[in-house]
Amino acid sequence: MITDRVLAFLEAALLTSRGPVMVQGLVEALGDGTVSAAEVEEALKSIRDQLSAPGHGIRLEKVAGGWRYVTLPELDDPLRVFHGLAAKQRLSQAALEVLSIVAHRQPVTLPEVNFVRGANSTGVVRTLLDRGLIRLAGRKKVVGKPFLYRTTKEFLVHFGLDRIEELPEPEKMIQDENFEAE
Amino acid sequence: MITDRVLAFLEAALLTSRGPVMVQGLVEALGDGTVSAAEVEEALKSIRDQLSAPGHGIRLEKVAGGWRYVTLPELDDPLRVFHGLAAKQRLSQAALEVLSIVAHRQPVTLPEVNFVRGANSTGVVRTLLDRGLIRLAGRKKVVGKPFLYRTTKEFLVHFGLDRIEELPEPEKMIQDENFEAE
Amino acid sequence: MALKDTIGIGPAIEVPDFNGPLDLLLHLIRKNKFSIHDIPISSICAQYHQHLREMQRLDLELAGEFLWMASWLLHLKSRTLLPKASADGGEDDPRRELVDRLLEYRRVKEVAEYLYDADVVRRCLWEPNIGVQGHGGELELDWEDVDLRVLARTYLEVMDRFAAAHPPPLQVTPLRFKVQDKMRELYDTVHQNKLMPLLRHLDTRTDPEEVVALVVATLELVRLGGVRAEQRRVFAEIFLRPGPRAYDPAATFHQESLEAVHDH
Repeated sequence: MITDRVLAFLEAALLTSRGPVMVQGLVEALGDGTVSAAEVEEALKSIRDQLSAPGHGIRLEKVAGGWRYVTLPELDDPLRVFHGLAAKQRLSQAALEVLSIVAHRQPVTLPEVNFVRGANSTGVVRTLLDRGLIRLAGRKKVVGKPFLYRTTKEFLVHFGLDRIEELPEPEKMIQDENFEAE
Repeated sequence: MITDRVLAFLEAALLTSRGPVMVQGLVEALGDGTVSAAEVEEALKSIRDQLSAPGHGIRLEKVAGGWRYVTLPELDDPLRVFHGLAAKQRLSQAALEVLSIVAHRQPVTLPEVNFVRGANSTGVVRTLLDRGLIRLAGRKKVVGKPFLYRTTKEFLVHFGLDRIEELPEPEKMIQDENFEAE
Repeated sequence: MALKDTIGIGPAIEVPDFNGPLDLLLHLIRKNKFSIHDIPISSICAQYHQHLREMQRLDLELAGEFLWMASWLLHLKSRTLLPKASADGGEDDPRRELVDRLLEYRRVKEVAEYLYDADVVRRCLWEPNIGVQGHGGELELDWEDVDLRVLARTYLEVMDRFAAAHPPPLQVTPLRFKVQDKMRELYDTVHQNKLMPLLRHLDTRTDPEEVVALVVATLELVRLGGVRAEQRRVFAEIFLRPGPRAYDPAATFHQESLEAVHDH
């Protein structure tokens, strides 16, 4: 029987899933044996119908044998803007990697960063420059005279350091015994 | 003005976000200048109220200065079965004590935490750092330059606080000076 | 608060798992319904020590801070037993600091209890995970919460990944001196000069690898009859002279001699 509890669970399961959700998995998770696959399917259809009313930004679609929430295509533009804005308070894994390399090996060139990461970091370096976390610090006297990068004062402020020399050895930060000694 | 399009966008933006969403970002993404922060806030509250009806498995909450969708706590069991995940580990009494101290006295050093608790807290502090509930916040300008600790945004999110000031003052929680019999 | 298993023959008192000496003291004060502002030090001191003995009997791990507190309590007890040093009422109560610390710790426990209740419910909440279509959904960190430790861990992860992608090269150094070349060189020199002092020649060589190649080349040439070696006494100079047979590098070179150098 389709109860409020079943509907609530379906909504929660869809929300917390990446990719299509199989009906069989939902039936098994509900587990009490009182809900059949046909009933779950029926409940999903009723959720789908509800979401088709105006004022909803998502719909429920059946793909590849499963069900999933998708956002409306006409919301793509504002969503892209929104997630772009939100990303400004966040740091991607790539940006964090570049920042950690510049911090611990400065001064360092882009080719060196690329070599250590094994990936092109041009875009990420630009982002970090824009955010004022790294800065240009002259050129390296090697072929091509690549730019050298260092961390900024803003970097120090964020991490609560007075001088870059205060940056602890990475190993010390992770190991138990040294950490305790601090 | 709150239109269906605004409501649809809010729903889509919240569903595709991880962590609390700031009202300001939502207003900017809508971008046409027709919607104010107050209106967005109002719209969010109406979505929250709608979700409080039975048959819904998610709710909208205000936490750490933003809004986010979360599932209902009573759905934890079937969701864990569905996703095949073990229950999240409970925080130990010692961990909760350290969190209380850091939350009220931040920024605070490990020796200070140890003194208030009257017990060594090194291991606990590490665990809390690993769980992202506290973070390093520079070093104290005293002999030995010990690290300072603060609670994180994740701390607010985990404990359902909008701001750190929402954490109850212990003095208000203690009614009488002496202990009641248990 | 979880009670530790009380093993053995029924212990006199229950020994809960305390989070330090202040926790234990608060427990004793609460149990006795004492006022925290007027703690009867003698009684508390006695009970505290009794607990420590019990914990030791049960082989519970007894952290140093418990023993430190025990001695502090004894100290306080002795001070309260002394007659007041001065007559004026402004004399500090020796228990003052203990009371302050207990009050502060009690506040901590109150907040911890609030957090405990929140944790029970809140760790059952799940976040949306549907992500944005056509978006990688890369994990991003809140900049505010990126601290030195996150930075250090990221750096070590990058370096680990780098080390895994760039394993140290095998130490294969090419042979710089070929036995075959040295054989021809020696053969030619010996046949040109009719006599060649081998040890003196080896002394002029600075590279041990070349010395090895020369020695092996000599042995090989002697075996093949290309040169003859003479030594009058042990440790004396070894003279090389032309041998009975001509040396044909293409036909006579043996693979084994090369391998001998390899093994060296």
